[in-house]
Amino acid sequence: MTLEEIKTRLQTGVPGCRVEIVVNGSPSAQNSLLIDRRDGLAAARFLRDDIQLDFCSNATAVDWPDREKTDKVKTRQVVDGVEKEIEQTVKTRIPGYLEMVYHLFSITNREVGNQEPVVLRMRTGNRTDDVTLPSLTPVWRSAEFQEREAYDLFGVEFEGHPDLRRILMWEGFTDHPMRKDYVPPPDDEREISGGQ
Amino acid sequence: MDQDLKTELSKHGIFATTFEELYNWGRKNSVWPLTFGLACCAIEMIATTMARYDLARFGAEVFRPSPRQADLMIVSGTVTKKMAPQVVRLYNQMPEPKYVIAMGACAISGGPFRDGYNVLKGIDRYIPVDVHIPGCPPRPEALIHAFMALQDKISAQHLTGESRPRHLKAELPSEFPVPDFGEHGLEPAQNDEIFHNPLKVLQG
Amino acid sequence: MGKSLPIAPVEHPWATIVALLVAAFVFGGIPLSLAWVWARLFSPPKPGVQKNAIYECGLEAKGDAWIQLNVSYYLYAIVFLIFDVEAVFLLPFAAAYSGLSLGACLAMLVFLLLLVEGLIWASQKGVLTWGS
Amino acid sequence: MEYEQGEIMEISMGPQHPSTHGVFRMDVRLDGERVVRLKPVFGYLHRNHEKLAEAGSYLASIPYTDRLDYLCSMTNNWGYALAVEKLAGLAVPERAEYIRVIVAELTRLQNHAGMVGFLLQDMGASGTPLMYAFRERERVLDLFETLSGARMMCNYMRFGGVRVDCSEEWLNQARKLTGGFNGFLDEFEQMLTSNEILMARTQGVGVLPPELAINAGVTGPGLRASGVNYDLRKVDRYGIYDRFQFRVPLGDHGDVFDRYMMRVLELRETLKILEQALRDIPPGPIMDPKAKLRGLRPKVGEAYGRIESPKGELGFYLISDGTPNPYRYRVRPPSLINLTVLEDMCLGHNIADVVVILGSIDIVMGEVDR
Repeated sequence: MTLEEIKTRLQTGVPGCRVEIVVNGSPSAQNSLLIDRRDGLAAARFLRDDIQLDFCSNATAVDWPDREKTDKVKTRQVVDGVEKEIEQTVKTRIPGYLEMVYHLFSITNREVGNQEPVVLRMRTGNRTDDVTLPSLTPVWRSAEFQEREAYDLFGVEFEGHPDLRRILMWEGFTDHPMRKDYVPPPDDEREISGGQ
Repeated sequence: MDQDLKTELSKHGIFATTFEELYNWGRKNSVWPLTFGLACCAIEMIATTMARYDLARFGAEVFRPSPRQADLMIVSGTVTKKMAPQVVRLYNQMPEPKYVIAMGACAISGGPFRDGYNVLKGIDRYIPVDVHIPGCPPRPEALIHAFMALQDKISAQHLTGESRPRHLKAELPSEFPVPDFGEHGLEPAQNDEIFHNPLKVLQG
Repeated sequence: MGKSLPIAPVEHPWATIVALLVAAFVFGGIPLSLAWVWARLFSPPKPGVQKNAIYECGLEAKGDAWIQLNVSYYLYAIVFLIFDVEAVFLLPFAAAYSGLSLGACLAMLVFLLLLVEGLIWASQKGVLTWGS
Repeated sequence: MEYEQGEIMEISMGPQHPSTHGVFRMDVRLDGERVVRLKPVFGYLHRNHEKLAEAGSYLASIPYTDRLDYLCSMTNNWGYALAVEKLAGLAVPERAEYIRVIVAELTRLQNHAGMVGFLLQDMGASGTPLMYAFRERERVLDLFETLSGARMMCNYMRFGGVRVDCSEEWLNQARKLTGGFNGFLDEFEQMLTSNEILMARTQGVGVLPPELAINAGVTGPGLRASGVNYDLRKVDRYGIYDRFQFRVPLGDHGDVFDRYMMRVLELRETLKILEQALRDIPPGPIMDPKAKLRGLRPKVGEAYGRIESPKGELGFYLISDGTPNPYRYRVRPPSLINLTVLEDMCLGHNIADVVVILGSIDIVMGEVDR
């Protein structure tokens, strides 16, 4: 069962479910399903019950900070009476977001998610205030600790998570250390040891 | 007690010793470590107590789980910032005389995980360390060498006079302040009475 | 009869036991007192708040250990105590069993049967099944 | 289960505890001796493996993978190498595949033997079974030391092959070891499996139903003990495992005794694999010639590779953005996810059974906290 089939069954099974396929450039060719976070929970329940992806092996967060994409754009412009083609570098700022990636396999039904994972992605609005995602722990309990770790190290808020607390750092810790823009405390060893 | 008189007497089968030597001989051959495994070095520590490397030859195979009955803490593994207060509290709860072996590069200076945000850069920031063993993990023979170094240290201690060990001096503290969890790291970052950062000292 | 034979004076039968008792106490007491003298002489006491805190795996102990436990523990202990003490009473009976008269056996049987009846009552009451 | 009016005592089987296999903490609420609530607490050995991996190159992370599950460094290396080979599209020559299977199964030998030793230690047989297990483990560590130079931290595998070729004399030593291991296993089983104390302490304790095991992502011997036939060596057929005949043992109660039997039966299957692999290992190159190590720059993209490590499914999820450093480096820790159901298994048991149940899950804190 290819990813396109899963996508079409998902769109029929969960009415109005916004799904698109993200192509993966590496030779592993593990493309993924990007699902809008509003109907993430319904899609997950459908994937588990109908397509029998009953084993959520890996659930992790990825931090995509704001990026500047500079690309050369050829525009035709009238320069002092002569129309010429000028190459301009256009800096488009792509807003960053936090992304949750779930790798789903199937133990009972071997013709989907058998050797290659069905990858499911959900993205938050931005990286500062709108960072909530639906928790998939009610669907797969294996995501419980991994979502707590995403909350602890990346700051992704999960609604519907039974016990959302910090799992690795202590309770009073305020930062989200796995984010790309995390600045560690001025621990004097860091400069001496030449850490980043 | 001069040495050649002693060897002379022992040739005739007379064994002479000072009270101090007897006291140290008794203590150094029955150092009881605390079951305190943190990470990979703990597995090498267990392998050292097993049949092949046999820590029992040095009288140290009795691993006591409770700090009340232990007199040696082997810090074997990476001390993280979340674990540091517990390590210091366990050290405080051990009765005098107590010793610390910092086993492995992580316990000495953070080791390969030094640049981690949750890793304490060495346990000598909060508690005094008696023997350092480099290695990641140090081989069982290295741990046995550490025990021999500790035993030499114990047998060189004097009962009276200025060079008495820490546990015989009333003014030296037997407890060290336990760091508490702050917003971004441990507060205080280190205990300045006993930790003198070697690199800072070099920079003057 | 002249001088009686130089037989050893019959010392008091309990003398050996007392001597052994004293030796035992002395043997135990010397190292302890030596250690106490040593502690006073050489190693200064260093009590501290942290050192005397309750040991709870490296954490600060929270909660209290003196709490009201489940009642079945208490019942279990009492039933055990009764039959343990009964066993102690049976020991002299068993030791002198061969030289006993019929009357003594009957008396001991009464004692035994009373307790067995107690055991039956306890099991019917359900005290012996755990956590009921 | 209503509780008499006994008060609830809260204790923490905390970071420093003889039964917790490392710095792992359980906040346990007890009614007398019976467990009422159990919340695991992690993070005492969180050494920021993933943050350091993002700062270093792909090759620099291989020694760090040794320290993930520090009892099975070879299978950690293989998991990471497999993921990078998927990411960069590298092939592995025949002989290297055979060597990988041999060292991975040797790792499984010493891990399962160690696990049984530690499980018996948790049950109170302090020292004796562990001495037997570590005697065998030392023999396997000698093999690893002659091969890779280090006992525990082998740093042995590379992307597209292995670092050092194994000599014929090393293979003979390995054959001798696998031959003798059956004798050790018979001796071990004869001492343990029919021991009534072990049966009394483990049968019916910590039962894990199969559906909960699948839903909670339990993998490895714990999942197969509940009767679910899911072994990545048979499912993914990664490496060359499809060439070997071996069976996957399955339990039917899912209690601690089944998990113990899984390890013992898997040891026997592992010996079969080792005999077949050591018998027909071909000569040939051990590194894919076109695999670049130091300057590896995989194309932009991501890959998820997973293997059957002795603890369960060990996965590596790598995102590359074309630079020599991975953009995101994620380890799927089987030990941490197997602990999701720890509370479900321990509820209603005595506090002494919690120790045995935790021992049967076989966790290693380096992998749990990363």
